[in-house]
Amino acid sequence: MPLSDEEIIARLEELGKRVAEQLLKGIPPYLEIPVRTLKNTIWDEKNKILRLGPAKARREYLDVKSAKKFMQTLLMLSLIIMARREKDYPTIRDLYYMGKHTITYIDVYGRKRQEETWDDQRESNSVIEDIEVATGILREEMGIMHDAKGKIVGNIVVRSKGYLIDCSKMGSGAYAIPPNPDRLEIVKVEADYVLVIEKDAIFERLNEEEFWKRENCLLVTGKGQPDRSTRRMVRRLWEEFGLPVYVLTDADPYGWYIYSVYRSGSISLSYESEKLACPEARFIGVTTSDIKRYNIPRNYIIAATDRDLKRATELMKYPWFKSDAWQYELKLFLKKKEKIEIEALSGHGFKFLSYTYIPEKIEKKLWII
Amino acid sequence: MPLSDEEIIARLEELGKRVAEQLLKGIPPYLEIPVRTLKNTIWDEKNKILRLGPAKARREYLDVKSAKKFMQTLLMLSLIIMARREKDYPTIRDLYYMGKHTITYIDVYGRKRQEETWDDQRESNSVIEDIEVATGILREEMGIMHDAKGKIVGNIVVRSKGYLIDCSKMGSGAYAIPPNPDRLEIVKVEADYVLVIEKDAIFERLNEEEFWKRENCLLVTGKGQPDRSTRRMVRRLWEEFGLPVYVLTDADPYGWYIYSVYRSGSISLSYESEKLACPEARFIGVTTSDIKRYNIPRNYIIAATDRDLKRATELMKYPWFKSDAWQYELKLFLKKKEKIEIEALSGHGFKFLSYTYIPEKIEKKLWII
Amino acid sequence: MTILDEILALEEYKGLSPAEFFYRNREIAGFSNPTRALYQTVRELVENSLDATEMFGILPDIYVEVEEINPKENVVSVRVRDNGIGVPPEEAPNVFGRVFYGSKYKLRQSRGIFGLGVKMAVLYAQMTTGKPCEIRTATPKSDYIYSFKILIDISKNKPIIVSKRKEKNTKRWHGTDVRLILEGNWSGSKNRIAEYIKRTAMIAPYANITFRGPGVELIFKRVTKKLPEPPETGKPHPKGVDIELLKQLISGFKNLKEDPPTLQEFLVTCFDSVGTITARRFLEWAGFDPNVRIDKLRIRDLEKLARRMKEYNEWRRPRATPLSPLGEDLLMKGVKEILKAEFVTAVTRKPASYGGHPFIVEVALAWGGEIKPMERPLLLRFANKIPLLYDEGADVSRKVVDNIDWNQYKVKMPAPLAVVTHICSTKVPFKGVGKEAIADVPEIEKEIENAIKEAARRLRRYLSKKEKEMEVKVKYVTITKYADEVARALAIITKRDKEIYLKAIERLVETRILKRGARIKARVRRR
Amino acid sequence: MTILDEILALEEYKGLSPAEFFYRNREIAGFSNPTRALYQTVRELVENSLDATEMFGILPDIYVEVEEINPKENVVSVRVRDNGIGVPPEEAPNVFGRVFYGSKYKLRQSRGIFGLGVKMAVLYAQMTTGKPCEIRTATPKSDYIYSFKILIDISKNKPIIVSKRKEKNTKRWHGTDVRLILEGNWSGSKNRIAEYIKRTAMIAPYANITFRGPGVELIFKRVTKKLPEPPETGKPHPKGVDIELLKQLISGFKNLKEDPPTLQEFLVTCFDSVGTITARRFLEWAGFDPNVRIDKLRIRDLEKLARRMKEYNEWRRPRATPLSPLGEDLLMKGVKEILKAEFVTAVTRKPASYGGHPFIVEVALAWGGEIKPMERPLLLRFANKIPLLYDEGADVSRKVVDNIDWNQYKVKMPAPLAVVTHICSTKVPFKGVGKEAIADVPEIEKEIENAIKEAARRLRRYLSKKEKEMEVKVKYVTITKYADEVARALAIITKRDKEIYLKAIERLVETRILKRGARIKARVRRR
Repeated sequence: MPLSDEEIIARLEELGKRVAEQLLKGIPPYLEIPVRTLKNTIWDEKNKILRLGPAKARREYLDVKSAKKFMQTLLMLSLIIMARREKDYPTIRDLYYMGKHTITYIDVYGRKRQEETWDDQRESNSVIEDIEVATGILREEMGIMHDAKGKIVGNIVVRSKGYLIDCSKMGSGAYAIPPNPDRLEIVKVEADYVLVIEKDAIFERLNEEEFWKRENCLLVTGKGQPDRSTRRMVRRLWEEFGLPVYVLTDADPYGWYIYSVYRSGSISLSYESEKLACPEARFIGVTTSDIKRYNIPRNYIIAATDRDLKRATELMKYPWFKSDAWQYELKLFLKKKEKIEIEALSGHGFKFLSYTYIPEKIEKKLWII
Repeated sequence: MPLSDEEIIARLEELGKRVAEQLLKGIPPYLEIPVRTLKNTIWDEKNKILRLGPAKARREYLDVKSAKKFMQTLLMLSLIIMARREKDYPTIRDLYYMGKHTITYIDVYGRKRQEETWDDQRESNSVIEDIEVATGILREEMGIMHDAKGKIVGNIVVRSKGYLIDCSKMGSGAYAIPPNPDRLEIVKVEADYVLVIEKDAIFERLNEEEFWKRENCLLVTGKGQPDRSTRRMVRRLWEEFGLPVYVLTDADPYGWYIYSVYRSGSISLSYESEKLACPEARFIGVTTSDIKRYNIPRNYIIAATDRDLKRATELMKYPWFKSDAWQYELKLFLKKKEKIEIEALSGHGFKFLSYTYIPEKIEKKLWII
Repeated sequence: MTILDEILALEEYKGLSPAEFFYRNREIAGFSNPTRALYQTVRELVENSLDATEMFGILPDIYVEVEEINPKENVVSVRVRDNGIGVPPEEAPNVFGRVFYGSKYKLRQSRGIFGLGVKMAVLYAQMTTGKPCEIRTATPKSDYIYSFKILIDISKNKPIIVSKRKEKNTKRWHGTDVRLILEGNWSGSKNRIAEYIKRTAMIAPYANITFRGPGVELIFKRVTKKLPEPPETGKPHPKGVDIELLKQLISGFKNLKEDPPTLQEFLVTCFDSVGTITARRFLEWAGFDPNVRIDKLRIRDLEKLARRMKEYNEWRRPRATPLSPLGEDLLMKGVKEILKAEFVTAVTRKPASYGGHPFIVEVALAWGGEIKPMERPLLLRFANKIPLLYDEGADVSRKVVDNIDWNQYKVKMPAPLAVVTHICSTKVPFKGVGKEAIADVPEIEKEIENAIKEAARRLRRYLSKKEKEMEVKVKYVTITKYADEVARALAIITKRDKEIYLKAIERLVETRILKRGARIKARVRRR
Repeated sequence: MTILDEILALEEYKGLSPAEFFYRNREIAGFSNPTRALYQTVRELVENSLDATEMFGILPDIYVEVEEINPKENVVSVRVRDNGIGVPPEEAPNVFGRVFYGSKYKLRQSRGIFGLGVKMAVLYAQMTTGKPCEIRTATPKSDYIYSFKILIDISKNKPIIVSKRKEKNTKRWHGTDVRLILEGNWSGSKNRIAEYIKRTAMIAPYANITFRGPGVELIFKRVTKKLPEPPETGKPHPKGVDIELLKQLISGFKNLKEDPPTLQEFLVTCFDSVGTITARRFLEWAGFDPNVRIDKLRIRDLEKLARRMKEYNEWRRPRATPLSPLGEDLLMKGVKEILKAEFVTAVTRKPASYGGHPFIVEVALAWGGEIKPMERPLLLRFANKIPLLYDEGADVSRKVVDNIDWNQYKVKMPAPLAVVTHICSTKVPFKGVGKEAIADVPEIEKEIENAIKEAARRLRRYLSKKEKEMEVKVKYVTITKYADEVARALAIITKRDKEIYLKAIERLVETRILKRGARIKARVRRR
């Protein structure tokens, strides 16, 4: 049951009112923000998702190190409250611009200096996340929109602003998943599974040849590292319609990490896993063992970099990669030091991916989890 | 009249066959590629577009400095020819992957070493552009697709793969402009003008409040620096349907450069201006003089960086910025050293942009060119 | 073996006079080329003049003049005139014309020590231009002023008196006026000489010094009439004996056979800072009979005695009376004036000794102001008030300064830091006769290190204080910088007036930052 | 003025013996502390031994031993034995017990020159342990071997013969065997002494050198029986006279009044490389009458003569006969062996002179191999075959090396580059008696610079050749690296077999790269 706008405004105001009271009482004001670091992230073995731990950080106004963050948090809080009061739906970029001011001040050497309230969007995004964890309200509930990278195509009909949108009738194009998929009404789904594709290029090729029609599935892409709306859309399809979710990425630690995000969430955003993660997402490839299984030509193989190896070593330690299958693949990668892209499968012809690889992996249950 | 696939293949093969003949005759082989630098770019005053000059560079196989580029050019040429022969439509990223091999060799110190045919997509894209200018065939004609960032919404109906797509019925979403807009059939256009918006965020807000419906226009965004398909789409709407084109960007040299690209092309891709440029595109803002005209609050003003000032100084030298109006705006910027984002207009309320600023600028002809 | 026989037949052995030795090896004394030789000549004469004045309680008036006699041939004259005690007429020829002759072979601090410098200058002039040294001198109250022209007979190491005159001393002048004509490179040595004069004035603020040369005139008027205490002649300190010194001291007793002193008496009589109690305690510790007659001591006894004396740690420090340091106040004043630093501190250590010679180390640290940041601290070296300009790399001070972990003292390199070291001693252990680099004698090294560290601790306190003040300032600036944004955000959130929050922040800054900062300042000041 | 009077009454003037001077100022000779003193003692004795052998055509057999007599008290003994010409029994006491006495005051190259080193070691031993110097020596064909124990009477600068013995020389041994007992820090000086011995062996590959000390044994067998030509005694070169030298040479004529030579005869007789024609030409140029009798020359004439002789540029270079350089071959061999470099080149310059002393500069450059890349080139300095280990910063070679623009020679810093400099002279202008740094005499500076530049040009040729070869290699590697991709692309485009393109590329590489590369190699080799 979603919170009402009034409830949300009240909870946001509560955070700021505490600071105002401290200040008026002459107490050095501070905010308490749950810590969003790996150390304060807990693996929920039962639900196979990441959760935030109990650690909290005190953000004090009078502490030189945290003063700016303190100011930024209050600034952002005021912006969000204003938008909510006016029933506006700013994007995170809107909020960034709306709060980006130039502060003019005199520095310790008596020189006139200028400073921006924040220098880039990472800073404003970070305080948005802080407000989310501090209030327990997700940004989507606060009416904040963000750039939506995801696309979907297949036998699914949704309703938005009263219009029915049939994603099987987009031609060469696709339907862009809107920033807040919770406000989409999913009218009809007629598909056996969801195929999540790392790369837009592959998505477009499969759409071009109408793979979804042939295999009766939905195609989704988050264009690399997925954003929240793509993940939420996939989660809804799995949760509300019980569709199995298959993920297709390159055979490299970066691709596997993308799978990891669809499945269990990113460490920096672990507090939203409950609404965004897909703990049962199945990885259909590409795996290191595919190199041998599909006889990939040598000159399609790319040498792994030191960074790849380091990342793979990290992945091995993630709780959701502790399965035998994943440990085997990661160890094999570390041993062989070889990676391939999805496109490497085209060594067997352009149609190999869609006519052989994907159907075979699904049919023979060659996916891993 | 577009070239047939056979003609295209023949012209591409011609380029490679010349090299093959040189090689078999024992002549050190080379390719001649028109130079794509600023120096070899010519301003066509009459048509107000950039064209490529006559300078050509000899890319020799036996020259250590150009050997790799020589190899890359031939490699890319073979990939494109293969795709054409098989009637496939790879994206530039597909081509990058398809040609990305690891070469193993023994270096001058006798050590075994590895090298990639190319290390990133900039390299493969660059040889694609070389092949375009060397053969006089655009990549779209070669059937190469690329990532399409553009979105369109409004009273326009297009046909793709037989489906009619009505861009006025996308709800909160929009229709993504496909990679090759020349293959879209524009069935119906009922609009007074095209409004091109630099920023996706603004595009989404105007779409959300159905600005296009109220003003009877088409909304297009290329999400910042526009890609070729967005530019081609805008060009077609201006050329084929005679719609005036208005461009809305931030008031900073980066935004003005984006306008410049829509209007006259980018220097590095000047050879395609004839099909992509919109010489009559009108800039409706945001300008530096808007800061005073619209009384922008001081704390919404961002201090210009050294890079901004440098860029503005460069813009002043562009032939298509030689008009009095543009020179005035650029000089004012260099003097005031202040920039603002489109969102700064929200200082006058969230509806100011769509209900006041844009309609007034168009109605009162406050745009500049 | 016949060829060898022939060669051997030619092998002759012979002795050499000290004058000839230094004539052949003039580089050792710093006379390696016309540039260096001119600089060295000025130095030797100026230092003799300062010794002849301040050591006798006379406020120095020094006049230095360099003239180009024949610029093409690099022939220059150097003239130095002082108002010192002069040289008695019977001693003058030897003082200027005999190597290893002089009045400074005593246990007290003076600039000259080798009895060599002026003679080298005379030798050098003689071998390059053939011209004799011209001297005019009068001792205090002398009725006459004596003038000499002197050359050196190199093979015999004896003065040749070319001419000798005397005139009535009607104005009761006293002092020495020396003129040398030598091959010298003025343009090459000009800056170095000027720098030398400048630094000399810095370490002797009680002197009037006038320097004239082609294109240069420097006049330093004295800024104080206070002279440092003149040094007294002292005795060797027991910590630094060697067998030879013991033998020499014992042989100094005239009636050794008839009236030999006891060992205890010997120690009390011949050594600095040794009283009866100290002597007895030491001899007990060292296992010697205090009543043994010193004429009975064998070489083995002397070896043991010398070793035990060196090992013993209970000696009192040597008396400072033979030394004449500048003192912390004068040193700080000079350094501050010359370097225009933001912060200067000076340390004058208590006397210590090495090899029987007392010494005092003085150090000043200067930080900030007009000092340029450098990777290594700027080093200004002095020894017995002589500025050392060459061979810094070989000097013990450079070694000590480079070995200091400056980070420990809150100095991050590159830093605007200058170190001034001043070694006063009855014998400064120079590495060469050129008197430019001090050898790394462990005792001196330790004292320099301790002095620098003591000064550095003061510098650290200064920098800490600065840092703490800076912390308060930074805090103040940071908090107030964000006050407007914070107040506005809270005003929006709570729908109240921004002003009430601005005022609340102002109160907070007042009570929590400014008052605390004042406390820190006060605490630092009390130290 | 009464206080001043009192002070003045105490002012005494006196002379000092050279022994006393150096006893008081031992740091000047490098005896500043127990570590340095032990190193210096070994050096002085080893260098005397080498001089006593190779200068007389004897292949050196040197045995060096350091023993810790009493490690707690830092008492060590140093023994050095050679197979040299020995010291005649009547000279031995003076040679070891009198400062400024020796056989090396001659115009020829030798390691020792000051007649000071061994005496300083004896003095130092005496003052630290009281022990006399022990000597065993026999000249060639001597029927007896003589043994002495010698101390020095410091105030008189005379030897004290503690004991003297002789024994039958049944085995016809000749040489000198010296043992000193002194305060020395073995652990502190161990590495430095070993390094000294190693470098000495490098510059004297014809010597057997054995070195034993606690925990160290180094044995260097000679690798050649070829000795450098022993030096001959020479005459001064006219380019480097001074007035004093002229006076000394003139006074050397016994019957000056009765049978005075003419100026021309004087020049021909007394100076190196001056014949009748040269003398006449010079005198004409200088404006002197060749027939003037030298006893008629006044000091002004001598001044002019000296200056003109220095200015004259037509003198022949001095004879190299008094010098004994190592030569390019031996130097290269030694450097290559020790540094294990990829490329070594050596330059022995023609003789030159300064201040009347001929000298030869030898330089080796070593590049690559096991040399570590450094910001400044590694510098190994030698003077008269003596390795110089201390005070590099003050040495003229360091200055020259640092002033070279190495970029000009294709050397980019940091580079694996070592510079070896060797100055041979009848008198090396050391900066101190410690013999560690060479003064910046302009003539020597210039020669070192020219030698290094000559060697550096060879290095540049080597590096250029290497670079050119590298260019061909890079081209070959680059083209063949891409052959497969190019051939495959062309095969696809033209629908022909890949192999035909691979073969065409192979032919192209053969004709256009490999053959041309061979031509470049040949061209470089011909240079």
